[in-house]
Amino acid sequence: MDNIVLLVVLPLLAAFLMPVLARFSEVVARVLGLSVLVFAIAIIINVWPQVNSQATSIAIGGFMPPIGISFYVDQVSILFALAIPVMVLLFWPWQRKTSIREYSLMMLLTASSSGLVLSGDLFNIYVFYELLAVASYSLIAVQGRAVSIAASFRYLLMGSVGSVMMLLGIAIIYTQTGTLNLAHLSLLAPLHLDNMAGLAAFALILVGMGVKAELFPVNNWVPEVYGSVSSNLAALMAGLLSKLAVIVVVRIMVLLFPQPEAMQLMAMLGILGVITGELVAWRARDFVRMLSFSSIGQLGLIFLAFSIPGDTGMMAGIALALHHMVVKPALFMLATGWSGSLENLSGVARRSPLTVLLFVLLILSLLGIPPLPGFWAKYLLMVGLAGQDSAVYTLGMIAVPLAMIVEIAYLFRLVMIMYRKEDTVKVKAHSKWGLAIAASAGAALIAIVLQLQPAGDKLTTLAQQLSDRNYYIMTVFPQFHTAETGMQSIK
Amino acid sequence: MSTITELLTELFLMPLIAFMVGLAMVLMLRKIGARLQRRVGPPLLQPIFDIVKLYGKDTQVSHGLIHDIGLVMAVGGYVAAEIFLPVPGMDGIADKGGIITLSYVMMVPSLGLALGVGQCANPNGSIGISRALTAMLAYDIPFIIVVFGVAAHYQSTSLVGMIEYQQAHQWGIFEMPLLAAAGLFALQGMMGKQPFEIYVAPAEIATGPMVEMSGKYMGGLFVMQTFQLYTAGVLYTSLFLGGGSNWFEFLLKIFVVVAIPMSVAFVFPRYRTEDMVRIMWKWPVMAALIGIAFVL
Amino acid sequence: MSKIGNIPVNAQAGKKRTNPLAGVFDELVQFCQSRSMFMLHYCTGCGAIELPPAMTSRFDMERLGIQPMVTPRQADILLVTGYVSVKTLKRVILTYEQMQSPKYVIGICSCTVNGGMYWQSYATAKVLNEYLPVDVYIAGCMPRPEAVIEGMRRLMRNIEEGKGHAWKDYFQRYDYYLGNQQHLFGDDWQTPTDIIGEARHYGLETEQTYGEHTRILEQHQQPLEPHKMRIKF
Amino acid sequence: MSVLDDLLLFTALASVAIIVVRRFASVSKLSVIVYALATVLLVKMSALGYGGEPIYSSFTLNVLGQNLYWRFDSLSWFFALITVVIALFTSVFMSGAWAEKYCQEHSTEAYGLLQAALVLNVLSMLVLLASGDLLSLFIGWELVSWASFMMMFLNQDKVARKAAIKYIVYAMAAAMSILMAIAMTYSMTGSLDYVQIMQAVAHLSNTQIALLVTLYGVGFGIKMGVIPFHLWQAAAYAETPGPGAVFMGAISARMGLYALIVIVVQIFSLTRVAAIEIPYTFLNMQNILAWVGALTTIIPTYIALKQNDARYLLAWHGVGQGGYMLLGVMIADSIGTAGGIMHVFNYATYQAALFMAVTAVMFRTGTSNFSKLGGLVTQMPLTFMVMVVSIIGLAGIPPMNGFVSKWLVYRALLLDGEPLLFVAAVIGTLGTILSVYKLVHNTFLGQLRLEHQDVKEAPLSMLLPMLGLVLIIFGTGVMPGVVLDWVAAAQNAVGIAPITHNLGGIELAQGGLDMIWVTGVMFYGFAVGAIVFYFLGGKSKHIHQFDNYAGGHFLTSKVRYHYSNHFYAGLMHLIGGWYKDFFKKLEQALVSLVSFLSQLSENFYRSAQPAVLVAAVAFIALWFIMSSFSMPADTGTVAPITQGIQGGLPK
Repeated sequence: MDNIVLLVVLPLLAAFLMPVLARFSEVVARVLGLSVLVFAIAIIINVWPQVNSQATSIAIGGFMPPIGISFYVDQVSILFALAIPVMVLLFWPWQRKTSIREYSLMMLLTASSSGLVLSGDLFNIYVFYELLAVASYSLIAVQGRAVSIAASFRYLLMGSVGSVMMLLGIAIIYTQTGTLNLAHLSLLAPLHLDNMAGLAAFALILVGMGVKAELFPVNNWVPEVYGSVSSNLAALMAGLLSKLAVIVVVRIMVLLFPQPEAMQLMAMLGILGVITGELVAWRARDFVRMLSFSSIGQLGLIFLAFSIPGDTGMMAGIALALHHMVVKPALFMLATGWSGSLENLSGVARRSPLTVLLFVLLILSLLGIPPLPGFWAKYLLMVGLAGQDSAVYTLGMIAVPLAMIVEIAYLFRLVMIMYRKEDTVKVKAHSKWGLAIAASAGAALIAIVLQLQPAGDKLTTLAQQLSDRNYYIMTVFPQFHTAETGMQSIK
Repeated sequence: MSTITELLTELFLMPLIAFMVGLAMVLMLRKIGARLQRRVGPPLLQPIFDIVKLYGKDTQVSHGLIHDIGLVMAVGGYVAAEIFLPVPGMDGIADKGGIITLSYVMMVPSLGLALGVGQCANPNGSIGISRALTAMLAYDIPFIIVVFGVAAHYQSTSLVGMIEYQQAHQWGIFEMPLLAAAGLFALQGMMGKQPFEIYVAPAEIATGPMVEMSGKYMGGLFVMQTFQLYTAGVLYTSLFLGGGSNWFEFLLKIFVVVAIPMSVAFVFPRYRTEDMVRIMWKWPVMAALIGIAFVL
Repeated sequence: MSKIGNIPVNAQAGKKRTNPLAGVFDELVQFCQSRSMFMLHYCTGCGAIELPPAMTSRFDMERLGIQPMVTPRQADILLVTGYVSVKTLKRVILTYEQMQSPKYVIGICSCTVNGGMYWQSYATAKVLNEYLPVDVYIAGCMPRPEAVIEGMRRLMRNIEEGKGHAWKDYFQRYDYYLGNQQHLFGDDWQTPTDIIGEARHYGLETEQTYGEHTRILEQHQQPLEPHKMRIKF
Repeated sequence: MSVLDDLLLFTALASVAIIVVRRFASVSKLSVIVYALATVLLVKMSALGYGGEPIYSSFTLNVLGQNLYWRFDSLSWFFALITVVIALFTSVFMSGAWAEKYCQEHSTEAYGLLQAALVLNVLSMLVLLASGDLLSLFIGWELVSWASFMMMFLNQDKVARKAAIKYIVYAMAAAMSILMAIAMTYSMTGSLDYVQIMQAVAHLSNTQIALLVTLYGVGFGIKMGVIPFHLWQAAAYAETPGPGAVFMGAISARMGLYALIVIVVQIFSLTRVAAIEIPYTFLNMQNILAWVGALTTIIPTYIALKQNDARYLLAWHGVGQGGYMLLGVMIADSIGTAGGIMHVFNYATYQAALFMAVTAVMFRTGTSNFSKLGGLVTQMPLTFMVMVVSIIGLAGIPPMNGFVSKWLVYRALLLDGEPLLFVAAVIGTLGTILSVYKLVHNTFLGQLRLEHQDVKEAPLSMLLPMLGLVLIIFGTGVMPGVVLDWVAAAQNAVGIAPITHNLGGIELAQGGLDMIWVTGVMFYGFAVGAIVFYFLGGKSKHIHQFDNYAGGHFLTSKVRYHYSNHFYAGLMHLIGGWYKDFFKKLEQALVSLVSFLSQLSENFYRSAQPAVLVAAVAFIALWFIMSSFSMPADTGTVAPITQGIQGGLPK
């Protein structure tokens, strides 16, 4: 179980080793990266059954929390931890002759994101967050085009401000409670953080993490960055990194800030994200740009879903996040061939009908057309929203459908272009690898449709684990089992 | 067995009576017109002369089967409609349909005529039909409001029931004067008399629907006109004047009913289509709606 | 050129009766025909001005069962009221051909009789009955309404007595009329009405229906078979 | 395995089969067989049409705590019967000559896709009709929407595509409205099962019900194309390839009515809906719905009047006729609802026949534009007859079936004392009569164009289904009792007192209707008319169309002597100015609003100073802190874990 730590350590080591190794043998360096990723997957698969039965807290170096730093592994974090190496592997920059630096940065990205999702205390979260940020900036800049450097700079500015704010938020929390361990904080939160200061701290952390998670006011780097990097990286960032940031924010919110104001703040920002994202996407005349804004909108949905108190909101959030994690990268993979103006796609369905069909399948799920998985996520979101009385959620209840209507308008406008009679296609063919990824995403969606019942059950479990504070505390501090008997424990 | 004999008699007699009375009405119509214009007017049997002459024509043009069928429907539809109209001593099958059915059965002849005229391939005819249908749209709205008011007042759509009610209580015209007035107004349009006869407009569209009608076709239209006048009179009498307990009273009433619009007609020029629609949708509709407000 | 008053009338009725009513109540029908005359006044010239007084309250033709109609289809009498220019004559002939038998032509004013004051005009058809079978001429320039009504009564009497058969002549001697028409209008003269077909349909054809002029007509005439309703897959 | 299982499974397998063999010519025959067998399966369920117990599907799905199941009750069966029978007629219609021509003009693939779209439509409708709870209803609903979209998508013309995308946006709006309603229903009642909701409805407040009815009404209303959501439907249906338009026009939009009946009538019950008073008016919720129906009969019908294309005219009528059904159902007594439900059947039969006739005309002449047609009656007499019978039905004139259902609606309005609704319905009917005459006149009557001199009658494969529909239109018009049996069962299933009827119609103390007598007398009248016409008059001669009164003018083929443009010029002088395209402008205004907001948002994302923005946000946040937060005294000390333990677990 403790070898979970290797998920962070090995990629980190590899990241630093690779440039060095490359001086001797580039092949070895490249193989090293890949083998680390494969090994990471193997580790996760190995511990999977264990985690499924019982969440664990791992004290690093034997220092017990709250003093020592700890990793927290439950079904949610292991799921995302699994997603990291898998997706990095999928979107590994094979196809181009990439410098070893990029590989190294990818490894750094892997390590930091694994750390982010597994960390059990705020400080580590901040550290890994910074590490992830650095890796991302560099990865964008390393693309080498002028636009990507500009985008990277923009992202850097945003990210730095975000980091500062997050640090400030953590500082406030620390001054209030004197601890940074999440479980400990969770215990103390009702006493110390249920006030304006706590709220401010949450707001700062939210905005800080939000830079990564494409949260509303701090997301205007998104279109530039996604538009200027390779689809692989865009897919990775939109699909994976944003979700990780969301998961961390949600974890912090659940454990530290269960007060309604915090949730409503997040809901509000989520709603604004949905509305603005979808609206701008409606105007987009470029495929990648459209996808980027759609991604902002989807992230807004996810935030909105997580902000709903109760299991339904959690389920909706997880479902939306996972769904987006599958669909958006696939769409970005399709964008490799179809980048540029939407008009270039005129009549593309004649040339590659199956790809277009796949695209339609993906966007149908994105729109939430039953019985595709996206529908169930959206259904949960709506049910969750309907169950709340607060005005923000009512607003969300109105905004989400409207945004969906806008979304279908622009997505199907594109489909219409694709199915035009005249064939004036000016696009490249897709890479086989990208198509394979998109196709497997499509297959995954259909597989979930066929396995709705178990998928729903799994989702319920995940949501319960994510939303259960006591379970988290008890896992980190097993002494509570004895301290209070008769406590409800959930698997 | 007697009911079947009775019914068969009615099936035969009711249209026949309608035709005879209608002929007299046509004569009255022309006489009133002549007298208003200080003329002598046609002789007594003129309507019969006209019809016999038209049926007796040696040649006549047909523009095709639909032209023929249209005429069959035009006459046949009215023959059928007469059987829905109760007259003293004969109810026909009034109890199987009622006023709504009757008003729709009365559209069948118009539809038949419209189809027949359509096949004549003469734009004058088509224009006439388009105007006639517009006119129908114009007068049917006040008329249908009146029908609604009356039916709502008597809580019945059965003409027989309405007549019985009126004979037992009071004539509808006294209970619902506004509706009666609106109904009379609509009647003017329904009979296609001045000022609402734009669709026949002899000078500009060559009598509209009748433009290609010759010989027995025209004769059919003459026969249809007799039915039309009779139906309008009887319908109004049944709705507002308590039908008739005996034939004398009944005939008196229906002649009076038809005479009023006729007398009005000849002192008017004609309205344009849109003006007709406008006036029909304004005054009678308003009167009828107020009338309904009183009734409900 | 035929003489005035030499109205070619063939008293022989059509070969076969098509109308049961006409067959059974011949007299009645004739009586009714005489008592119900719908007239189409083709107002070619100044004579038309005398018709309104004849119809309105002063003289009131309706008491004789005469009333105006507006299309040739409905009319029994064609009133040609005044001079007939060549151009007008074409329309008059078409109008006449579109009327349904029994149909009658009344020429009003001297111009229809012999050209009248337009005798010297190059553009005027002088004698109407060269082109159409005229039943009654009412001479005068212009005839007064009394004269018009008198002419009408004359026609009524003729019909009642079974002498109003001028219309049959048009079918029976179509070639003659057509020849005069072609003489005036040229060889490519034709109307959209199918007189020969009608004559055949109603059994009114004779040898004189056909002739050299009808042959000329046939050479260039548009086909006038009606569109038959047919079910062809 | 119940019969319902058989039906759904069979249709699903058939869909797969048709999609697989779509490139082969045999697909047309296969589809005919499929719908015929589906009809047989429905007939096996015919007990439902006479008040049988609902049939449940053995397939259920338990997902996210919801139990989804499928079942057929009398109402579903009634709608399903219409669907499958119309599909059967459509498939015969599109099997023979039409298929050949379509394959030639497009491709075998395109034809196969049309067949596939048709079968998917049928399948999705059956799934929708079989739904037993709100979630399965919604799933079925969306399947229907997308199947329709697929059908519309097959026409590659620009106009058609534009209509299709408009449709899909409207459909999404509908879906979202319904999804909102479902979510709210769930949060209010705690269940999505019909029966449980029905029990919970009693505890809901009027506002809640009003909200739910509004949302469901908007959702289902969009599909029906009721005012103000009527803009999408006509173009979308009219531009669908011929048989597609037949099927969609006849039944597709009625799914909205089905769902509305289930939700509003069956679950919420109209008495409950009627109890919701709208403040500051005399109206209640039921009145509002009825008025929506009434306006829907008027406005689209008069838009139809202005159309210059036969397909569009019919499609607009489709929208308008939906209003009658809604109006009828919303009257809430047994006669009115019977009229509304029966109208679904009647409408489906004559609308299918009308679209078939128009498609047949297009098949032969290549156009449905009124300015390019006319006089076809001599060339296509049987098609003409089909159209005449159908328009008599559409206009609601006896003895066709449309009259019966309209009569029921009128009768109910009369007895209910609803003068304005009655007048509205009549205005709709009169507009219908006007525009159907325009349809039949401009297509079949008037002058035959020179280029159509050799047009032939529609081929047998197209004619037979049309004639079959004509038989149904006439047969059920004379004997409405056949359909009224099913209608009564359906009424029973949704909790309305079933209509008392007999074979010929209904018998009421205050004036009933007996169509057998009415028809009998009408035909007696026609017989008399025929005797008068054929035996009292002389022989007539059939003449050429150029032998025509034109004020002495000589007609030739060079100058067209036909009236089809500005057909109701006089009327349009008056009401033409009333066509303000209000709803179209509203729609455009909405699009402009979205566009404006979109530009605003884009400006935000395009702004060159993202960091400034974030800094501003940070500043606000800091100001927030400074104003509300003072440092605690014991900063910097690590709170011991025991403090948390003593405090106990957070609640």
